[in-house]
Amino acid sequence: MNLSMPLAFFAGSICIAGVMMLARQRVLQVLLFVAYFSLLGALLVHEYSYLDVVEAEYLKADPLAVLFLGVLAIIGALAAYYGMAYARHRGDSARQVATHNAALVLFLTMVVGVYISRHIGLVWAFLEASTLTSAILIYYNRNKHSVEATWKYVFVCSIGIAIAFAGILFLSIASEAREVHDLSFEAIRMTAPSMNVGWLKFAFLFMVAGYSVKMGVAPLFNVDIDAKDGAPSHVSALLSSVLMIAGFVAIFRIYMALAGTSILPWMNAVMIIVGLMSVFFAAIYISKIKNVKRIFAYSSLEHAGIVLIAVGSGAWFAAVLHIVLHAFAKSSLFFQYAHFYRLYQTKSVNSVGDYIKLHPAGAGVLILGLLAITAVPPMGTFITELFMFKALFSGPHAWVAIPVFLLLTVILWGLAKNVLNILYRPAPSIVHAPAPFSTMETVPQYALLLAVVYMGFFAPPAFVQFVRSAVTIHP
Amino acid sequence: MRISFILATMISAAMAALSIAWSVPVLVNGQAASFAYGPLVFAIDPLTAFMVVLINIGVLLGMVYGISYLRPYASKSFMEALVHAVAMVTLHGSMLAVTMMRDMVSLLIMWEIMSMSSFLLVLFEGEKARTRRVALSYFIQMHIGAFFLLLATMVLAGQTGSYTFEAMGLFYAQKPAWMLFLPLFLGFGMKAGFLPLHTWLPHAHPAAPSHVSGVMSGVMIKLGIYGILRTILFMHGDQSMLGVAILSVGIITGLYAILQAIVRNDLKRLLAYSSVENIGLLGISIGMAVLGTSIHNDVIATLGWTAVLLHMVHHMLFKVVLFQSAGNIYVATHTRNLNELGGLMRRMPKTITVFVLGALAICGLPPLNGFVSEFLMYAASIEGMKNSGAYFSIVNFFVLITLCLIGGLAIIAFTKAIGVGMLGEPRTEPARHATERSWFMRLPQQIAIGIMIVMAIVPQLMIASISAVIRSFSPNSDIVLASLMPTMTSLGIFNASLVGAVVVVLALRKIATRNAQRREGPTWGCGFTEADARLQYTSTTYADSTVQLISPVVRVHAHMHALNDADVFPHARTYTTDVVDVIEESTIQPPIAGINYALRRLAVFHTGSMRTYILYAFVFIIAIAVVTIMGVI
Amino acid sequence: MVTILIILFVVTLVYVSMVDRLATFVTLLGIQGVLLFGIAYMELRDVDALNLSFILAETLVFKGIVIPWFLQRTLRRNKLVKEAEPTVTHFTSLLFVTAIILVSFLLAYTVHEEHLRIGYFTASLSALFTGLFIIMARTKIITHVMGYLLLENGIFLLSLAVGNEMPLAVNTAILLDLLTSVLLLAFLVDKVGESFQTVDASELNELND
Amino acid sequence: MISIALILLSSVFFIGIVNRTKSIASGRIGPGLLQHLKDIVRLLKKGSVTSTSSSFIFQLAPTISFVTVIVACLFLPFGDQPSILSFQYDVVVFAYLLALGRFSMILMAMDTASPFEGMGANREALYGMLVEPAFFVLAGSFAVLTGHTSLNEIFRDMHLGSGVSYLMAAFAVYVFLQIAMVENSRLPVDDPKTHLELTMVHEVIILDNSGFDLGMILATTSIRFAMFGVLISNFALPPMVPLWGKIIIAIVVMAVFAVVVGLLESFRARNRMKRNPQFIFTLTSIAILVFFTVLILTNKLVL
Repeated sequence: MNLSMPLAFFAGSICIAGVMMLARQRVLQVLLFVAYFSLLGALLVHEYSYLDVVEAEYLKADPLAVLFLGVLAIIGALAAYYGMAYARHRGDSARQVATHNAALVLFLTMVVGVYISRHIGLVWAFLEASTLTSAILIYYNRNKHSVEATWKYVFVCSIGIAIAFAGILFLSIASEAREVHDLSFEAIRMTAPSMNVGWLKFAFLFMVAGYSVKMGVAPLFNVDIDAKDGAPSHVSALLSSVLMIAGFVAIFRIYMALAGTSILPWMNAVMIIVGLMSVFFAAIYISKIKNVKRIFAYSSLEHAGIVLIAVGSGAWFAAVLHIVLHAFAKSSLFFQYAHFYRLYQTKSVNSVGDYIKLHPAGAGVLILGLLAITAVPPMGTFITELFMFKALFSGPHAWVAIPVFLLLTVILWGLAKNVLNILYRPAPSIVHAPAPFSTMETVPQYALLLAVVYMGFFAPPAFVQFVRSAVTIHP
Repeated sequence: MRISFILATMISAAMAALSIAWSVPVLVNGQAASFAYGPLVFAIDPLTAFMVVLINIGVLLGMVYGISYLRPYASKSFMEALVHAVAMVTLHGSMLAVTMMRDMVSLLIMWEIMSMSSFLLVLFEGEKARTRRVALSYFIQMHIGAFFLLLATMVLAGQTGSYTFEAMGLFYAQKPAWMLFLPLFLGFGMKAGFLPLHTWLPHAHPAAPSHVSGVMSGVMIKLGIYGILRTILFMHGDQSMLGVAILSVGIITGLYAILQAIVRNDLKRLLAYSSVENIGLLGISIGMAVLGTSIHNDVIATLGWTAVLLHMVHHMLFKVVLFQSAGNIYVATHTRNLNELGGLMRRMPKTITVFVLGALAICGLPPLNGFVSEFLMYAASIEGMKNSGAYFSIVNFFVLITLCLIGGLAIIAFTKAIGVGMLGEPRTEPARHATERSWFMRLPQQIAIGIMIVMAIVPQLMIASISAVIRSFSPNSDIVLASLMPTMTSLGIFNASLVGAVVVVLALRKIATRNAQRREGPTWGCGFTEADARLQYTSTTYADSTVQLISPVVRVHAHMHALNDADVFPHARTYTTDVVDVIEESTIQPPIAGINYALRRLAVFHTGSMRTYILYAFVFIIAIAVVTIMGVI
Repeated sequence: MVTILIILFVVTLVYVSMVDRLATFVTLLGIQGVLLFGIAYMELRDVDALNLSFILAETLVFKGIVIPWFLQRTLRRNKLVKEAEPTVTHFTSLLFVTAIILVSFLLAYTVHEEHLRIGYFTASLSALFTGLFIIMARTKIITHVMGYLLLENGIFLLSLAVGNEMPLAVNTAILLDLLTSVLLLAFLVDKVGESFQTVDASELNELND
Repeated sequence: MISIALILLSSVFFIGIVNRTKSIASGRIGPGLLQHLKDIVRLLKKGSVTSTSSSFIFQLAPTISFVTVIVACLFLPFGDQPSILSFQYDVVVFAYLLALGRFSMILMAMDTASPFEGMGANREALYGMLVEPAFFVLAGSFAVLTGHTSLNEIFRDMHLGSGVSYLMAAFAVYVFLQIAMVENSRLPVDDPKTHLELTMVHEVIILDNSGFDLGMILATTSIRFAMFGVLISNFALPPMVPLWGKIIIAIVVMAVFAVVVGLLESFRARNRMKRNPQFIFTLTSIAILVFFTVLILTNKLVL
């Protein structure tokens, strides 16, 4: 058909975003969103049918990219829907909404770029672009918090991404020494085994440190927490799903590219250290803080850490599946948080309660969501964490399982404590009269959580096969 | 509210009917059956079939009771009711599934679902801060228990490359058994409530609504025992040291828990500790059975396994009875504190009679079914003393002493519960105004009592019906059972005739006193004429003499202001006591306090200053570079 | 000639550590942009016109003119004159930057690779770490932006040192990103100034745990 | 069959002999041998007063207690003469019957809402708990010694032969004697003649009982005493002696037992309440000695 489909997608997206800025009527915005997601769907279908075909020289969709594209399409569409609902409830100005919607479209497009790029520099460029577009999303509320969050986020992201670029340059030093000028992942994979190990390690280290800010893991996790706190909840959902996946893709692709070299054990150790640190930071804060959104954000930190531990212990399949499941679960929770805030007008756990009486359907989402992010069966996250532990036990870092487990327990405690308080504690009198929520508004959340169950426990073999092929190295 | 629960009960009943219909043939023929659903394989062997029957009876009794118990909770929201009903069915289903799984991973999944659904059930009265705290700590402890199981799974898979139970046999053949058994025991024992892993139990049971605590205590903790049994099923060779280890844990658990039960004033907590005590008894029996199997003494082994299996059913029945009766008392008086009860026998005689019968049974006294299983335990230990070398003789000697100490202490605990809480005069207004509950709220207990009586009168039939299970543990059990049957028959007849004798003597008494004058009057105050209900022995004082004997194990803190010389005209004073679980205080609380402290102290990373954030990346790179250069990673 | 430019570049780094007035800092950044242009031009003389013009745009136009101008504007709009209360004294900063340069040199010397010139490597690492140091040592958020630009300059130099060319498309994307990010950051500086009535980063810590 | 007859017979005289011994030892004439029986008969005919606080438990408990003792007696053999009821492991049943009786009496006491009776009930429960191990250790020891587990077979096959076995028997008899004292609330644990409710154990439990029930309780006590007498006399029955000889031996042993009890009660002070638990548990320690002796006798433990 047309091998320039991705390019058409990028062009189309930018056009749509542009039109969005100009045509501010609500109906038009909706229509444009429909157009955009149709385009995205078309891209998805296209990439699925042209798996592993290089397009426009630098783009290629492997199963990993297609899988993540699917996740992005689902969560992106829901975020768009909730974004519109959010704006309607707040009565935001048409200009503000239009800017936001355009930024959303651009953001998603940039993340698509991250997924399907096969060149290390292009991944970098798309990631930075996603930072910039997400800044507009985070800035949406235009209040003190969102300004601070946006500023910190953009700045630290820029620094991080600069550090990662240094890593890319180290890699190119190493490849230059082997007279290789191509920095596509395939080329790196082919030549990396003969490269200087020291440079490779440096490159990987810098890239992990730099991209950590995008994936939201240690060491640069802090600003992600702030961003998820300052942003509207549907944006937070995007940040802890598609953007986290984007960061993961950036790290994972380079990891896979270097997996054939002798530094694999070292990389695994680094991954596990990063993961462990992330889980550790999440653990110490989750039990302490009272801000619901930040609690969810720290839980994202934890799961990102788990994903990296899974990568480091060799459970790549589990890592990929886990990040997808987490994306669904966490976006569901963040979407639900919008209701929470509408009901209580506060983020703090301390001044809320009785959620199960005030908003029963939402309470169900909260309960199931809690199960999902604490990896309790029947949630699929249980399976992926099980795989992680299994890989960890059979690997050289078996002892890590103990601290990881202890920290997960602390996190479980912190999360469950807060969620239980929200659900059951008698509501203080300041709580506003229960806002009318239609059950329909919680259906997407339930659907996402059902997906977590389904993909973990009842996934059809074809799907499993597809995900598995996403983490096998193609020659 | 109740509609969803009634619906849940119907679903559970259907589930029960299906699973029992499937299990009974297995129990009769001893032939295993199985079917696969996707990656899950549901299989029923005699042990599973036995558990299926036990679970179904316990859960259904609990749910029927729940229908009427939930009546006062009409104000609960739809979602709460739904969560409760769904959790109940899920608990039922997952418990059934746990017994049907044939590999560790599936078991672990079902196990977690079971923990999760019971957690939601405990949360029923989540508007109480205490309930939330307790439910949470329960959930956490179950999580830790699951980790041990996970550890065991990994150990198993690491050695044999397979997750199936059959691989356990392989493992035991290759490696020392404890390497696999220890994590398994810790995991399953956490659910069962072996010391020192019991700490969730005395909190979770009182916090849960009574129909749930009956199911949790009567049925769910048996799943822990089931896990241990399932593990042992694949053991072979000389595991006598393991047997002694289990037995010792059982002894410590039983003694400690019953001592704790004695000092508790909360009725349901007392019952919870008594559950732990019974788990201890089961542990002792398992230990003896393993010991018997190891030294190829079929008599001890058979007696031990029979005792384990029967006692599991027995304890399920009387614990359901006791918890539900306690629930009735709670509904009638809104308190579980024994010191606030009293005089209930005259006010709600049917409920309390049932409670007394349950207490008789749980103390292992004739003529009820508890006696049958305790009888078998004694028999096993006497056989153990009789038929083996000095070492095992002495071990079994300890068992014997423990059994009768536990028996005696249980009598203290339950006479306290009944005597203080239900007999005598009411101590508070709510107790004074307590009224009998409806027949529907008493029905499940009465059914259970009925089953208990049958089990007490025809124990030989009960043993015959589980002979397939016993055989799977001890292949030569048939011969032993054949010689045991006459004894059990006699025991049943004895039980029946004991009741008969009491009836006869009562009749004689009636005839003899038909002409005698009978009057009613106040209790004799020994010359003191102002006696009132507050002068009665309280729960605290009743336990005091025992506490004084064993003070280091059971610690009671008293809070009072002593009189001093300046108090010429002393004003009103209070004296309160509270009891601490020494093990909980010394093993669970310090680490938690430590973790909390550490978490508070460590929470210094999110400073709000962006500069430090960037520093982290810098430090990270340097640190990794340093450890790389040093060759650490 | 290149060596001279590089040494000059390092000198600007040292000078940066001592400056008080923000305007001077911005000027220094502009000078660095020009120096980088010089270095790049010397280095890549033989590449094609397209690439050359690209480099020209990136260094001379972008780093040398647009950004300094934009920053100056931000300074004016927020009435920023000097770093009022540096958390680290200028003397210490100087010490640090000197140390950074020395360490970078040592590092470059140790990891010596035949096609990687020590001078480039030293200068780029120095700029990189100086940028990081400035960010960590100074409190004004506008200074942070400048530190970031220093860091970017270092990385640009590093990419020159490597000599490995990114494809043009990628390069363009990178350039666009950088430009937008600086614009965005400057825009945010304005917004922070509006919201917080200060552009002192130490005030910007409401989001903490 | 013979044992139950003996028990019933001796229970008539037992308390009488004890009381007579005590009165002689203290230089009094004392009541007649059958005074106790007369008391019981008179009580059985009398009317009763029940507490308004009490429930049917109060009415039921004396009967249960009585029945348990009677049924327990049915398990006792007489030398090689089998008992009426017997099956394997019936030693357990024997002990648990007594426990059931105790259980019902404790509940009865608690049912009256009297502060004193609660105290007595508590002591009864505690002492019962402490004395049980001693009994079980002895029973277990004999099971090991004879290889049998029913009382019938144990006493049929228990043959004393060597010096060690006599020592063991002596210990056992001593322990049984003391168990009997505890179970029947005699000195030094309890003093049936005390007049202060605060120091009573058994007597305080039955404070509120009257009429038929009280008579039945007294009868129960006597029968239980006699039952222990038969149990102890079983140790002294050589297998080769003919049945009538055995009966005579048993009667003599029981008479001696009663006299010993009387003498003990006359010349012994009652324990302080706090010492009682310690005292009772000493019995278990002695019983453990018996157990070890048995291990040596059966060559399980070679010294």
